[in-house]
Amino acid sequence: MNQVLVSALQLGISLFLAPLVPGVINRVKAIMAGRRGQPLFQAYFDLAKLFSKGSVYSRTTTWVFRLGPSLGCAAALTALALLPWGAAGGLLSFEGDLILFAGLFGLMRFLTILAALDTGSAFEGMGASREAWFSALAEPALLLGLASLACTAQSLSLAQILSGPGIGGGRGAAVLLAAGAVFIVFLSENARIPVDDPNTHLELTMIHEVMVLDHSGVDFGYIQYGSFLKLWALGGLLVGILRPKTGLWAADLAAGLGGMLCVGIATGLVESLIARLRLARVPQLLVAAVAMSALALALSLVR
Amino acid sequence: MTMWVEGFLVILILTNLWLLGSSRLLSCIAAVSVQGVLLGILPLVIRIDAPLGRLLLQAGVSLALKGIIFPLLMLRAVRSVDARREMEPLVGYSTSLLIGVLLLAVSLYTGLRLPAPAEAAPRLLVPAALFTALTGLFVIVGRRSAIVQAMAYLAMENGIAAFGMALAEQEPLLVEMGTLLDAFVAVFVMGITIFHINREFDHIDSRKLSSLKDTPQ
Amino acid sequence: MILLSLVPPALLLLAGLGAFMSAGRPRLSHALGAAGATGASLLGFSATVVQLAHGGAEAFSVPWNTSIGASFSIGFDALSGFFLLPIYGLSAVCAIYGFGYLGGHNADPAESRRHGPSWFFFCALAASMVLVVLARNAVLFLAAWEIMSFSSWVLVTHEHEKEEARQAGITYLVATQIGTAFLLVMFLVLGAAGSGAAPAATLAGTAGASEGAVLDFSRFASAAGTAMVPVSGAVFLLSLVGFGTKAGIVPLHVWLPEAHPAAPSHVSALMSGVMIKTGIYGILRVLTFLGAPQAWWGWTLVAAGAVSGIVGVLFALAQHDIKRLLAYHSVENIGIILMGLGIGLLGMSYNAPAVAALGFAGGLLHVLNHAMFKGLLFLGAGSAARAGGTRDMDRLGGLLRVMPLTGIGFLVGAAAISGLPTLNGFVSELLIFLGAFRGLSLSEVPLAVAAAAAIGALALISGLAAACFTKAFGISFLGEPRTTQAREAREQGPFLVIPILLLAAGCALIGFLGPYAVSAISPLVAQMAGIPAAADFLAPAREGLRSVAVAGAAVAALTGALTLLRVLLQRGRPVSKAGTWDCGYVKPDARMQYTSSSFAQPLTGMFGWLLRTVRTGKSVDGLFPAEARFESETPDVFSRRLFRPVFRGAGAVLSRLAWLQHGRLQLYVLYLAAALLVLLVWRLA
Amino acid sequence: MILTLILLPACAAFAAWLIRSNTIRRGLLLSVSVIHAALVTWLWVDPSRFPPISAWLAVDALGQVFLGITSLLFLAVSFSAVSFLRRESGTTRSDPEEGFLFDNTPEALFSACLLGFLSTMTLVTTSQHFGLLWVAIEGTTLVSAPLIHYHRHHRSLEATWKYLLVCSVGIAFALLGTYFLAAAVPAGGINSMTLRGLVENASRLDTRWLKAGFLLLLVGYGTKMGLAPMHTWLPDAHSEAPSVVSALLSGALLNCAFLAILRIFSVASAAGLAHFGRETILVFGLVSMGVAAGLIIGQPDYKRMLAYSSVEHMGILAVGIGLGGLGDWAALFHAVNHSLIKASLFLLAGNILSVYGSKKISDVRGALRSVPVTAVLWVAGFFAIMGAPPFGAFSSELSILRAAVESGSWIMVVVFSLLLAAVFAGMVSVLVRTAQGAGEVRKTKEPTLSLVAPLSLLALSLILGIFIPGFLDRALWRAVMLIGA
Repeated sequence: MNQVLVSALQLGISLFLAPLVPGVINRVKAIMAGRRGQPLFQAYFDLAKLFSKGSVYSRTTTWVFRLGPSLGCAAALTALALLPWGAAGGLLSFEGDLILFAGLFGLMRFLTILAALDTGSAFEGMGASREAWFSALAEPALLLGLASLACTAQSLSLAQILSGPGIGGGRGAAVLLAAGAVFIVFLSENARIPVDDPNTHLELTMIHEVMVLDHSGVDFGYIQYGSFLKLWALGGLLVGILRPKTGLWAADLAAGLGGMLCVGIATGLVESLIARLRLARVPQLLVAAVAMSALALALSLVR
Repeated sequence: MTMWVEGFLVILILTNLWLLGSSRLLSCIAAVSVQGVLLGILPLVIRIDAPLGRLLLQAGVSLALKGIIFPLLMLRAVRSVDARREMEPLVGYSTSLLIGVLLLAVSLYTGLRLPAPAEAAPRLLVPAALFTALTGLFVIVGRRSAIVQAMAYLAMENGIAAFGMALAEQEPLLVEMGTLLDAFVAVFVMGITIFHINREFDHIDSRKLSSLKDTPQ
Repeated sequence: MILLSLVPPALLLLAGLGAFMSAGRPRLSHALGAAGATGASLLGFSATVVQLAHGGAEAFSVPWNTSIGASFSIGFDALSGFFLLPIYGLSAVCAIYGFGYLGGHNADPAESRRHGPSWFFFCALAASMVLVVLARNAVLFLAAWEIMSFSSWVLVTHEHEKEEARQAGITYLVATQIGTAFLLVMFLVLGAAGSGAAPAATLAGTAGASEGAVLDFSRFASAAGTAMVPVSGAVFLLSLVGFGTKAGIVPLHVWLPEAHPAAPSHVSALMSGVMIKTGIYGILRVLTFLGAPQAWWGWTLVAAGAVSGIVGVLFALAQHDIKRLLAYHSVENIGIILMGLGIGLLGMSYNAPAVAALGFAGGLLHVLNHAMFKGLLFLGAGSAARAGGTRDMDRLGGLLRVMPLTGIGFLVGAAAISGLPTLNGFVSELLIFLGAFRGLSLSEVPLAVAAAAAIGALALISGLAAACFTKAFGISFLGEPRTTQAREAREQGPFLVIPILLLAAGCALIGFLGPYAVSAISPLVAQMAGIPAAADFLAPAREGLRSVAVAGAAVAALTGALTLLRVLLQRGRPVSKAGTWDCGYVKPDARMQYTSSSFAQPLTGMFGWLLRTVRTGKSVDGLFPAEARFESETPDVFSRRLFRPVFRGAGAVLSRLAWLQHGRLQLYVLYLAAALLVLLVWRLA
Repeated sequence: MILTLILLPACAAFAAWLIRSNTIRRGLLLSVSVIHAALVTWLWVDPSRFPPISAWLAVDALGQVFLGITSLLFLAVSFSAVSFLRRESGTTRSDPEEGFLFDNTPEALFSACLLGFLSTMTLVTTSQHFGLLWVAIEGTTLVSAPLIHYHRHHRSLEATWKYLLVCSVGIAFALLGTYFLAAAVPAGGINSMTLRGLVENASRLDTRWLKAGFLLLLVGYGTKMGLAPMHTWLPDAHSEAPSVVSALLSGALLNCAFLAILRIFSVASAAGLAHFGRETILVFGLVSMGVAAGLIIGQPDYKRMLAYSSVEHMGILAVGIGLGGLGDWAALFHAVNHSLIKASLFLLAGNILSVYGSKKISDVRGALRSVPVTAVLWVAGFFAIMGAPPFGAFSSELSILRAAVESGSWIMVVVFSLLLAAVFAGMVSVLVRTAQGAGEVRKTKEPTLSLVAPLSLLALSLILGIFIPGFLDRALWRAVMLIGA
């Protein structure tokens, strides 16, 4: 019972804090660029503004277009409910929930792509095609990475996997490799540099942004919030892999939140230090991620 | 008596060489008809012990068919079309003769080594028979004229018949049946067909008889 | 009781005959065929359900043509029953669809006069599939098998005025016949091993009528583990090739992408949905004759599955003919099934019961699921092609607005085949994943490697499949219609809609009732994996599927809530309609939309070395470019680079023999002499 | 009774030659075939009513089987023959392929030869004496030559001439072989060449002569049976002869030659040469299958293709005998199936020829549209001959393959299956090209009389495929016992 309460609490905190991470990232980038940058809570203001706006829908679109944002956001929420924070597992965690975790983001992506194609715009089609392309390559990297961790943890539930000794354990190398792969997946899935530039302004170069060109108002708010949740979830996964565990849930939670802060800072640093990759080179990065996680799996297989 | 037999057999062998060497249709026909006559007489001189009536009958029929009727038929065929001689054969005549000698050697070698089919058979009979059969076969392959092929077929039959005589004691009926019926086929069916061939294409060169094939034209 | 299970196929045949006889009166034969097929199949379906619930295996055998080792032996067990369900179910649904589909274009009487034969062979196909899974004697099995192939050939060439259909027919017949040759040899090897190859007994023909005919399955099964051991490896390979040709394992799949598009849609649905599954059934049935599996069998299956899955989905991505695309996805899904079974076999051979149970459960369940969503997708594609007048996705578009129900159905199918939660595809793939993960955490390195390979392949496949079906649905059902015919498309009437909705409901249902599905097939898993307590090993998976269902419900609820919230928020605020954002371009046009080819281009480009897409057309150049055209298509590389050359070569070599028949009599006679001479030398000297 | 079987058609042949009225003659043809078939049926029901005439003439199990096929086939063919004669009895016709004019052989002679053919073939199946057997086979050549030359033009003439010369040379070999066989008989031994005599005293035969004789007879009768490389006459004869005759040649004549080979083989195996014989026959079988496969692939003429398919199936029979054991049974059963199916196919080819006026595969399109019934039977026949269930050939080919598998020689299994597959691939494309597609010839009426025979023959082979009647099965096994181990 207590367990469930804790998980619920954690879920609540995540839902509330998710929009903060982009703020952190932007702030880091601003500092690196020597600017003051936008306020830390900018994302909250944006969401508030979007939710209070009306919307414009394209005449081409059908109900699929309107279903996209809500379903995507809902899927992200549910995925977050699977994510454990230390000792206390996620609300719905079970043997093999990591596959559901991946599957839910797959569902989110599926709907986003369809919504983009629903507008019949060539640009959004282009973005959809690139999204499908990258995610198809990211999927094996994520699952193989998780597989190596599962192999180490002798379990299939995220709760067990992420409550492992982390980097402190005997298999530092494997965990590090897996973490690296997951970090690359994290960057590409969340449309971050070096894969995608969140504040590019040329349709031809966008990937994620171009798919949502036609969404406005509440729907766009859902999309934004969904992407924050996705960022939080994958970041949480990364943190869970790396951070050392104490038995106490409060300490774990604190460590987790600290970890999220670090993830935000790290992302910010990456974005300000690395230039965006040429589109053709992105797959190589992802294939490299697959290779890393495969190697991690190999390392954890050798006993 | 054996002297006679040997003599006849030598003549038989000579007729084969004649058949091989002659380019004129008429002489081919002549050669084979001589063979027919010889084949008719041979039984009489080989086996005195068998009932004379049957011997005479067999001799008569064979002689009549192979020696007379069929050659005449062929003569008519030749006359009906003014093709007196075999136009260029697959194998030249001199070569044919050489091959004939070769065949003779082979048949002598094998024939003399074969276990004697029957005691009474004269030594030269089997080789001569083999040689005749082989010659017939070779001429069928080596010539183009349908008439010559028919004649050669008859020669081949003669050879087999000659071999049969070696067995005539054991299987008289078999031998007679074989030779007669075969001669009959050769005579009638082939003769008739050759007539048709003449009617159809006014020549008897069987090269024209090669339109049915599967090799791409 | 067991004989009663022959009633539905008999009824099917009767209906078919009725339709055939009354071909002169199209309406009558049409109604007769459709109603008969549907009724008989439904009867069979319910009977099978009852039998399965009642459980237990039955067999029945009477002597029949004993001289050729035959006997009329049929049997029912969990395996047969499991395959009977999709056969009957899909036959019924496809018959309903076919009623509408064929009925559509009976404009000219000559056409409609051919419905009689078409229905006859449809019923024959269904009946023969039933007999295939019921047969317990090799000869009976092969007879049913061949009739199945033959009737499906007739159906594939239903529109045989089209060269395309005739060619597809030839490819299909030759492929399936070569496969059958392997099966013949396989069964005969089994028979020889089973009967101890006692020549005397076989000569007498009625070899031991007491313990059944020589080619009875019971004979094979009784020799399993003893007499079969020496031949088991060979038999396994033979069955993999023979049945794999029917199932469409790469590179034996070449006939699928030809035959499925050529056939009428209700037929392609039936063929792709269940007929190719008889290949899987065959492999499973043969495995029961071979005793304990060897590790390399599992390896082979996993490898074959991974290759088929990846190659299949890649070629699917490259297609723009929607039915070709679906055909290639059948190849992919067969690959997934094989991977599941392979994991199961590995689990058995390394005696890891949990792995075995999960692998078999996943593979078997995927058979059922694929039957559902592939049938659904083919029917949907059929309607779309009928309405839009073409199978080329690049000439469709915007169909969802004009055919909403078909669109929803197709969307559900697309999500299901992409393995998205919470639909049936996800359930079976989850099971296979679980099996693979379990395999990882065991200390058997070879097993773990195979499992890792399976995980990687499955992940890649599901990613690519998602890409492929966002393309298939997005390009043909969303956006602006690209042609006027697509714009004027309409729903094709109730008979073409109801089956689609039924199947869609089925997909969602199994997705949410995953746990019950698993417990339903656990007896079969126990039989196949040889572990009585399979249910216990599947328990955690059941728990997991329960939470998956909860999660699915949660997603649905949240979506509803968010939509409601949106409505509330938008109340009183301006909600307007406008054109799609065109980035400032003045005259956007429907033909400027992304096409299926362009959508898939990044991925197909990446794998161009395998796909070898053929591009024709000239590029746009100059300041004032003249009209330019560009076409790309991806024919099957295996048939082009592997089979066609081989067959051409063999044909060329063989037809060299034609010079034998040169027409020159002298040489013919020489042949005789030569033959005689050779014989005399060879035999006497 | 046996004499009746032989003499009835013989006398009828003379009658037919004399009779002037076509209708009466056709009636005679039909009635004789019906009576013959009835007698043979009686023979099958109660063999005791047909006692051996002497050691020379008798009906044993083998003969019974082949006599059954022959008579049944003749019955079926005679119906088609009547319909054929009705169609063809015009005086001067123009050749569809080259356009010249030609006459047909007078109907009287044609019918006479048909009946003579029946009589001689009956003699083949009933003769127990190697001399008589040889005479009978020679007789079949004699009477079938005019049948092949029915259409009197240069192609059929050429075919006839080739048939005559090749077969006669073969027959000559056979005669020599028969003499060798006689030579193998020890002096003062059994003073006869009867089958029984030879089999009973097989151990005393001189092996050398016997071997040589066996080979000669194999080549000789093999020529008549159409085993490669002696098959060369077969495609020409079958393609140029009228289809009814082709049906008889393929369905009955080849079988008779096969029977002759079986006879000599039974003597050889009795003399302990079983392995020697089987090996030789096996080689012939494989060679024939290979040659046939090569010539079927890409064959432009459908009647020639059917002829080569006959060569292939003769090869299959030889392979069956070569394998022995179950193979013997399968070969006999396959002989039955092949006769039924191939005869009906040739008859159907005749129908198609009469509608499309061409033997070229490329000229025949969309038969399913223009001659539906014929085309459906045509398709069914093709699948039957390719060994697809539920037709009889499936069972027999399966059993031959089984014999191969049980013989344990993998090469055999592989080669056999490969050749079958090659032939299948070759024939399927022909089938698809002829039957399917949009018909160019508009739908035409098909005379019922021309459909009766092929339909019933195919139906029979279908029945044999679904259920092998007990009496036939037993008869086949008895025949197998005669062939010898």
